[in-house]
Amino acid sequence: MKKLLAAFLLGFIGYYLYTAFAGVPFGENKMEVGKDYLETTVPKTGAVNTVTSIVVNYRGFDTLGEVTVLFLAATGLGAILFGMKGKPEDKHREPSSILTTGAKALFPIIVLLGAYIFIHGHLTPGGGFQGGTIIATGVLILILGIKSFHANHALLSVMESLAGITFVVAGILGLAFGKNFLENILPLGTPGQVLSAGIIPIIYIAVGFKVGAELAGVLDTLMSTTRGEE
Amino acid sequence: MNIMTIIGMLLTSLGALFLLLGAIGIVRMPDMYTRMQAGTKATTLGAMSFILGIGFMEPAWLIKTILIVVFIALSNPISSHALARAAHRSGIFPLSRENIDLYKKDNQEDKS
Amino acid sequence: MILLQWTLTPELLYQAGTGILLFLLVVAAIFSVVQKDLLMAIVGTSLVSLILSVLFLLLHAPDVALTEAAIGVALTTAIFLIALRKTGRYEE
Amino acid sequence: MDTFYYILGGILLLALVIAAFRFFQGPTAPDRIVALDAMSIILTAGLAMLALVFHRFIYIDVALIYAILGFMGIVSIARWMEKGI
Repeated sequence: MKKLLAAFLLGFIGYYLYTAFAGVPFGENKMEVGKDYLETTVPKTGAVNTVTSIVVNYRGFDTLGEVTVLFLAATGLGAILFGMKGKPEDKHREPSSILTTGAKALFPIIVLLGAYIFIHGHLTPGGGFQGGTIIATGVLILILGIKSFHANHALLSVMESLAGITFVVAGILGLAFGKNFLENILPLGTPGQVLSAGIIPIIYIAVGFKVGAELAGVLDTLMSTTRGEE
Repeated sequence: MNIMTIIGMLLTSLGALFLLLGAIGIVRMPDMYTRMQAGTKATTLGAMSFILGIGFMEPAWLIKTILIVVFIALSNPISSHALARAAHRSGIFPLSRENIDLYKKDNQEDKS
Repeated sequence: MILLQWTLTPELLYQAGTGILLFLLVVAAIFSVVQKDLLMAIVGTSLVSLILSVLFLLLHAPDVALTEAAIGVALTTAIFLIALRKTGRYEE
Repeated sequence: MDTFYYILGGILLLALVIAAFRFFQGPTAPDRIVALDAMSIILTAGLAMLALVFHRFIYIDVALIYAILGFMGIVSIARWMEKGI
């Protein structure tokens, strides 16, 4: 009876959502703001990928806030789990030699792929967050595949701090040249080239390194809590 | 329609056929290890052939599709191997009449 | 008479394929919610993100599809699995 | 040419649905994971085909990411099952 009532309620809500959204013309070029962005993005910012130019150029301050939120989450997790070890009876099985060899062979390829994604952020889909996540996945395969692997936390925090400083300095330089915070100060170049779109590649490289270092640190901290003393 | 397009259509058709056969094998086989046989080898060959065929149909994409094929050939066997080993270690044994399971002996020596 | 006009047009085939993918998505989500074995629930969420990425690409949103592929395939699965190791496999 | 694309897409969808049967039915955990592995490979091929159908070169990046990251989920689940994580 209860399940029947829930199904009935879901059908009711679904029907009214359908009738509400059936008349909305999705995907048509009728919205004024979207049309304006699509027309003026390439001459104004020099980036071919409109999504990237909106995320980094028009709303760059928002991206800085997102990176800060991720940094706070990683720091809080490290503070809670600091020094926590697994129980000694948690025996760990070693990975097979095929997995170890595969992890060592695939790690450089995955890191190269992540670097490709965030360097070409203004040309192809993707950007700093996606590239950083792919680099963290590369660290994950090392953790899974190599016996008693531990990431170098000092190196990770230095990388993360340098990337964050680069982002903020790129914003302050806009103020120093008499413009707004995070406004473009570099020449735009030809749209479609790698070295174009002004400040976007620099910010995306910084975001990529920062996100990759943070997520790798999170994974290593979490993984060290399930491993017993060896 | 030139020769590259025809080669591409043949390769994609072959790939789709192998993907379909692999999927049928997953449902029809009696045992987990034989299912894995169908579900990893046939689908790996199918996907490699399919994506190479797409590269032949659009010759400007050929380098990137060959890159995808190389990645599939590198990464897919590792996951199949890890899965088979994990299944054996979590206590699932093959259905066989003669009871030949050499990996079991290896595993017991490994444990001690 | 209306039924006779339903020949196999490209739009109809496109919508049928999208409908099959959407149906699989909903079934996988329900599977991962009602499952008592929590490992299987994690596998179900992995399948959900797999199908969702293809649907985003069908809607011409390659940025979102790439994000879903990069995050949903490996990282969330690994983090859920670490949490599952610290708790228990079966739900009471 | 369009007819050829529709036939290919139909075969891929059929394979996906057949593999999904084993995923929802499979008696033990590794059966379902084998089905998930097969479905991820089929969907990688499907993503590459969508890039061909839409004639956009940049869409094939998504298939590239799937080809190299798709196995990581399977490896982590397998390492969990043999008490590796």
